[in-house]
Amino acid sequence: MAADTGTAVAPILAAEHVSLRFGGVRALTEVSFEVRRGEVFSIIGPNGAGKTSMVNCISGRYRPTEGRIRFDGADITRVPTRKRAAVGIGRTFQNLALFGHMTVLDNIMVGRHHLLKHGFWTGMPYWLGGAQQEEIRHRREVEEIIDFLEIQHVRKATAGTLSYGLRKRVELARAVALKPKLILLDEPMAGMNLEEKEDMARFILDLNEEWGMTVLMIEHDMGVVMDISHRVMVLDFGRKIAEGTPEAVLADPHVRRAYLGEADEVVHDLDEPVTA
Amino acid sequence: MDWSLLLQLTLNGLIVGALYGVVAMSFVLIYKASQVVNFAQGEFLLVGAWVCWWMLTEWQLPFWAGFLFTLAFMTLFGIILQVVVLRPLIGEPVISVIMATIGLGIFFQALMKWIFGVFAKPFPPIFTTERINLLGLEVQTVYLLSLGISVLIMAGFAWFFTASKHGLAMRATAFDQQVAQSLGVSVPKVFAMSWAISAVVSAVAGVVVGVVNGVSSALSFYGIKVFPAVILGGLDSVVGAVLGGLIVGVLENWAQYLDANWLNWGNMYSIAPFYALILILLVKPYGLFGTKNIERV
Amino acid sequence: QPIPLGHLMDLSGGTSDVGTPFAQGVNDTFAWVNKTRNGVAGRSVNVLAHDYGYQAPRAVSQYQAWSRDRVVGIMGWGTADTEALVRFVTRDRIPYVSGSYSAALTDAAGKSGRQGVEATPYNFFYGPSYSDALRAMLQWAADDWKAKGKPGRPKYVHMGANHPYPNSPKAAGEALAQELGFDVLSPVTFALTPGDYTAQCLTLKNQGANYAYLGNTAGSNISVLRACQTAGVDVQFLGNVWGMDENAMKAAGTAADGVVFPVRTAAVWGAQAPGMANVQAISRISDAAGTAYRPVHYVAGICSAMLMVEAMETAAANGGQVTGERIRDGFYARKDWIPKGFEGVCVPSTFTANDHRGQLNVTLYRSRVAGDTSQGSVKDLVAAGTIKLEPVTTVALPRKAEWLGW
Amino acid sequence: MSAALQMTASSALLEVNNIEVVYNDVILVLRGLSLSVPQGKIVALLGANGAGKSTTLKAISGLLKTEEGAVTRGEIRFGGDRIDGIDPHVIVRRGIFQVMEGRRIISDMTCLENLRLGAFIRSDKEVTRDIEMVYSYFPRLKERTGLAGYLSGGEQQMLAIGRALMARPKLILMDEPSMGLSPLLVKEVFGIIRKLNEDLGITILLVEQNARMALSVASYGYVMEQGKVVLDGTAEALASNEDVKEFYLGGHGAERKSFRNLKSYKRRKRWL
Amino acid sequence: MPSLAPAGDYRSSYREDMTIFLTRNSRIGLLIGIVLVACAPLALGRYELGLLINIGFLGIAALGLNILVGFTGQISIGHAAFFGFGAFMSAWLHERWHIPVVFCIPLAGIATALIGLVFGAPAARLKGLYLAIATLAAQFILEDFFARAQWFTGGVAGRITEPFELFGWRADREESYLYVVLAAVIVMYAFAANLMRTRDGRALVAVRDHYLSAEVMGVNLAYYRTLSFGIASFYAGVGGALYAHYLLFVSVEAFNILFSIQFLGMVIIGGLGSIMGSLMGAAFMVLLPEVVQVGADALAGGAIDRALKLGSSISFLREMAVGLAIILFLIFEPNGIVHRWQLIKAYWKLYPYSH
Ligand SMILES: Nc1ncnc2c1ncn2[C@@H]1O[C@H](COP(=O)(O)OP(=O)(O)OP(=O)(O)O)[C@@H](O)[C@H]1O
Ligand SMILES: Nc1ncnc2c1ncn2[C@@H]1O[C@H](COP(=O)(O)OP(=O)(O)OP(=O)(O)O)[C@@H](O)[C@H]1O
Ligand SMILES: CC(C)C[C@H](N)C(=O)O
Ligand SMILES: [Mg+2]
Ligand SMILES: [Mg+2]
Repeated sequence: MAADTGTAVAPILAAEHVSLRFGGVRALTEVSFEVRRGEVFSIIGPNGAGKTSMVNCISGRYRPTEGRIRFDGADITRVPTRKRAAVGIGRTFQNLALFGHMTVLDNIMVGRHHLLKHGFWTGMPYWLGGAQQEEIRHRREVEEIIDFLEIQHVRKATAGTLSYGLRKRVELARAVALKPKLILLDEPMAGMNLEEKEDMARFILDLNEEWGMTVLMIEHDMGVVMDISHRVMVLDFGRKIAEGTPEAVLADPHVRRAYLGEADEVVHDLDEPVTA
Repeated sequence: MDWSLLLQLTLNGLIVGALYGVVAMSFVLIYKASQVVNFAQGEFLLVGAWVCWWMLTEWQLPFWAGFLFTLAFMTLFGIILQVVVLRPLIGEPVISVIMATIGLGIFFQALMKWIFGVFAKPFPPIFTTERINLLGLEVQTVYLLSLGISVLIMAGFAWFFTASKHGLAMRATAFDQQVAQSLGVSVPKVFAMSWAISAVVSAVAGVVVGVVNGVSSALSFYGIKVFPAVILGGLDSVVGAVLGGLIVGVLENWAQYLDANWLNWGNMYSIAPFYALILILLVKPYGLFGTKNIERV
Repeated sequence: QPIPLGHLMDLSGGTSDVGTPFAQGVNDTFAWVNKTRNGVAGRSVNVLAHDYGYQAPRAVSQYQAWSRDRVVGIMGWGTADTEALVRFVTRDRIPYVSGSYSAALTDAAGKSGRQGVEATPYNFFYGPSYSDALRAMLQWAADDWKAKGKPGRPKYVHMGANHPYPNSPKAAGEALAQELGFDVLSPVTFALTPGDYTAQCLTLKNQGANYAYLGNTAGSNISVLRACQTAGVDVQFLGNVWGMDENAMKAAGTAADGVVFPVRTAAVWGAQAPGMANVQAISRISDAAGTAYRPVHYVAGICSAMLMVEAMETAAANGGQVTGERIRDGFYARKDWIPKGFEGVCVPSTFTANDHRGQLNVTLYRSRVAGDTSQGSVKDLVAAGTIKLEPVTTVALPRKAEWLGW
Repeated sequence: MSAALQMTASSALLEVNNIEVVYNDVILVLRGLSLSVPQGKIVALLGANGAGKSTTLKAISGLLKTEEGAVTRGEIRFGGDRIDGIDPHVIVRRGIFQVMEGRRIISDMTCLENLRLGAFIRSDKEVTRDIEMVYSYFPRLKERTGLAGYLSGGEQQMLAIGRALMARPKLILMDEPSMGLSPLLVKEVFGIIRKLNEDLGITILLVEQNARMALSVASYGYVMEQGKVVLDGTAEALASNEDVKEFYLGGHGAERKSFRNLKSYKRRKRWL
Repeated sequence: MPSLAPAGDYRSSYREDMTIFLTRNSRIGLLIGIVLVACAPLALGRYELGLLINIGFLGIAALGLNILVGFTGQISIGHAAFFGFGAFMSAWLHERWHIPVVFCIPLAGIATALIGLVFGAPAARLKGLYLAIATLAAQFILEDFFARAQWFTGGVAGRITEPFELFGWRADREESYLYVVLAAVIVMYAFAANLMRTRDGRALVAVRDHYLSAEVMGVNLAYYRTLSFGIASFYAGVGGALYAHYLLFVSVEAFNILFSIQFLGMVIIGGLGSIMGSLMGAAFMVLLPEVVQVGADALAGGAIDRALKLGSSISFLREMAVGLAIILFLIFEPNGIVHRWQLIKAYWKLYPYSH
């Protein structure tokens, strides 16, 4: 399963000794890792380990207290959040963060924000000045994303009334609309049943393999993590305790203790033979 | 520099400011329970003052009886308002509720003028010694009394919100009504309680101001004065409200001093608190004591 | 076919405390004229009354509605709105009797050459102008100072809101005060609404003012009076003509004791005068029982309205049309004009095409309040003598050309 | 029809009979749903996203009212009394407590205050003791003294469950308690759920996506689709049902399909 | 997933799918509306035309406020002050610089937008009600400025303004000025509708709904929060300028807090976040006092009149009616007139299958 991504390729993302403190709480301590171009990279770890905090540092919500984050070779530690979309980072949120009163379509169109050029000066006289053309052009691309994620039937629905699973999908669509090089997914499968997880897994794989996006994912479902990630990092109490291929990481006794608990029925799922 | 005048002005500011503080507290109470900014706060003062005045002059009740009646009336008033107007709005966006309080304000302002006329009416004399000399400043006895009341009310509020379970329930309701309900909190009851308390406390202030200046619809201006006070303190802080009130009171008086001696613009007394408000917000977006929103994704 | 006449009232705004009795006087008068005199020249007067809440823009918008309805004249109210409407009424030739006695409205031909003062050929009012009334009070004050034999120069201060009405006599008063040997202090501002004005009073006390002009209406003036009483300010207040009346004396209690202010009728309610019977008849229009006490502004409202009535009658005389122009000329038709049947109540006025200063004799009264006023009606309090209007003096001002329009 | 109705009414603590739920007067979400929860048991409610599971729970707890939803047909009985249409805060006092989807802790209060609020309906003296009990279930909550809003997702979930315990309810409605929890904690939480049921005798209606876990603790289960129950039976029976295995448990027997090899085809069985 | 898209919806290109009006009927309805208003001088008296004009310029300003409150979620309690600024600015531009009124009106809008940006600057940092109260301060500070800036506003006495003029065509009567306002309404409403379906409009709403995730999408929060103030003020300024050249007199007294509150009322009664709702809300607020007046006139002279002193209390009754109307509206139709309207339409569309 291991990725064909050799180390020769420069990593798309590199965290260097990132630490993050909130008052007395040490959310992250000296975390370093690299995400290679084109891979699916997962972060796992117990609740409160600092996974979301790490993603927040990458997407700019939080600024690391110490350390640096490089993206595509450039240091983005101090780049403001709003500029990271243009840099090429998109994300979804652990607790849904859609624009509840907008339609699904508009939600996704907001994802195009940094790609659109026409502001209010030219937007107000819509028919003159090309705003209309631009809208149509992007609408076409957005429809492709909608098709891909199979949410055609709700494109005009108000996002706030959708069921949980659909909202998650819309959120993914919105992140994809950004045309990111790296997409950060914070527990994309939480709250989904098996079937939906399967769908979501398929979307993620497609994004990765066909749309060419690098994926950084936080997920608690070990089945998913095992199956679709190339490499896994484990955080515990804000520190990196392991990194490597899924198999290697899950075999690590430290990880088993901290994250999965002693080998018993929870883990036996993962130990089952996988029909390939 | 005229130190004795400045001292007197400061003292005067503190005394009036304490009253602002009382009104600000009752304002904060509603905010804490429902995130609603009550634009009818001034009208609560007004209604309370008129009712008390009515009891004292038309029914010739002794002050204490009229005052107690007023408090009872205002309790009822707050509850009825809540039941009739605000309960149907539970679950609606906060701005709708705010707008409803604006509607209430407009309504009661006009209603009071309609019933009681537009002329300021004096209270009968209540205290045998009408004023007391405090560090060279002649102060009305009621004002001093109100100072005592403010301290009491403030202590009561502080206890209520941190130690009592109803205080907690109120905060929970403000945060998320659905969650509060799921915990067994009756949102309507919480609101009724907060409106009743708020109405009563404002009425106390209304009566005090009425005794000092006479009752007129201008009393409702306290409802506006309270904004700089609560913002300075932070919308959801009881202690902040009182401090904010005191600051605004002193500020007005100092502004008057500045104006009379140097600027001669003639408007600083009334406008200075608003400049202060803007300045404070630029430095501290949540006022001096307000709690910051939690921004976590 | 009735004659349309506009009537702008303030029953709900910043000056409604005095606006209400005044408007009542005006309305009752026209109703009385319609009832007992069969209107003007056989046509009833259709008074279109509008409460504009003392907001000039609303007055202007109402005026525009009326100008479409072709009113022949307007009974107006405030300074801000009257001054804003000057151009309009001049253009539309609509005589306008205001409750504003701003001196700027008296320069009928615009000959004063003062900056910002326009010709006001259609504006009239009943009473001495604010400036002239203040001049009279200042002269009295100068005499008073001398009579009391106090040392040094007296200090004078102008108090009032930043609003055209209190501002109107400010410059004129300060100039004359200077001339009369007062030290003029920087003015004190307080809003047109009641409130706590302790800070202002403390300043006043600190500055050591001896004479203070109260430019606002009763409602806010009493707040100042009470606050200054509490603060122990020792100052002689000079009230504006709208600044003091029986209601205010009741509301302010002993704080109002001693305020000197102009009264622009020859008699107050309850006094003996030949014209009083008619005044009482008018009062009964809105008070059938005849028990109400009418404050000075009510009576002034009657006199103002009667000027309009008689000017309209003059216009209609000899089969004439009741047009704006002819009504205006009606104001010029008499000298020392007292509306018929109101002798001893209304004070004589004289208007000329160049000079709309109708009155230059200013009668000053002093308010006397002895004891608690919170219980009992104004009527009772006056009857019991707790509230008294005490005549002080009448000052005859010269008709100085340089005071025209100022 | 289903086994739900065969279960005798006498032993059922909660009974939902043929209810219909409409949002905003127009959107029909539940279409004649029935289920029953026997006293002292754990019952699982499974179903796809949007099937109406949360709506069912909200209908029971009365919280539907706060979302412009209404039960337009059918009845809900708790301990024999009808509770549909009753205000949510009254229902809590009767002994039904809902742990809502998405945790919903009060983020500008501390953990302790959240827990104390859980006990809002109680006025006995044992609140402090129960707080200690909650801390013994979730020790890490004791260490977090700051505002609850800064807790991690999992910590918030613990707090939400702890808060429910504070009310000492007869019936807890749990909406996806394992969402966002690490495997270790999922195990813990289910352990706790089982313990609550066994030690304290609390009846639980459990909505879960983690069907495997849910069926392992539940004694009976329902499967919902499009607002109706399409399948029900004992936990064992469901666990061995082929369709349930295929769509909810994800394995035929001991095998598990890899998420990687599902690509391009779409299997989707619908009962309706 | 039940969809509320109208039946008979056969759009096949994205361009068609992105029109402002989803059905042909609504487009035709709008056209008819415009034509009706344009023909109004044939049928209505000057008084009624005056009401229409009022609805027009207030509707423009209300739309601005709706963009701020309804779309961006920032409450402003100082809208009247900006409206006033536009009025004074237009009057001043004309008088001081002799700029033709046609140009003064948009220029006043732009100048007001700049002032709005200044006062909106705190918006970048302030949240929710703190911001609302900052705008309250702006209201008082601006009022104070108007009262004192003699050179600009004419001070407390106010300032006379000149009527609208274009190539010698003077619109100084209701019959003619109606067209000026109508044109302005059409342009301003079209602008707003366009704005909301392009990048910046969506960004504004995104900031309201979830500013944290909006930021991740590349939306500059500070910029848009401030911008929405600018846009709202622009609309207020244009509305105010139209007002100034209609009334021909501007004075600080008009632009008080009560007026600001009435703007809020229009927006909420019309429907938060609804473009056409703003106009409906304005119409409601303009017509309501008239209805009360008519009611009082009908009762005039009767027993009720005497008992309640209707004649002399009419101002209070009007105010009470306004207050009451706001409250009743919120209770019975919290989503505004527009929502009621949509429900009626939806009902007929789905009839007889309402579920
Ligand atoms: N803004 C903040 N202020 C204070 N503490 C914070 C803040 N954000 C996170 N923390 C703390 O940092 C720690 C790590 O939180 P984080 O959300 O990153 O965990 P996580 O690994 O994503 O957990 P989960 O799997 O439960 O989502 C937690 O203890 C949390 O309380
Ligand atoms: N407040 C609401 N207004 C309108 N429709 C709603 C509302 N809440 C839920 N719905 C709709 O009701 C249906 C059922 O939603 P519900 O939340 O009950 O599903 P669920 O089974 O809990 O799904 P999930 O597993 O995603 O949580 C969905 O189609 C949803 O769109
Ligand atoms: C005080 C009121 C009588 C109004 C006054 N006439 C004025 O000049 O504005
Ligand atoms: Mg997390
Ligand atoms: Mg759910």
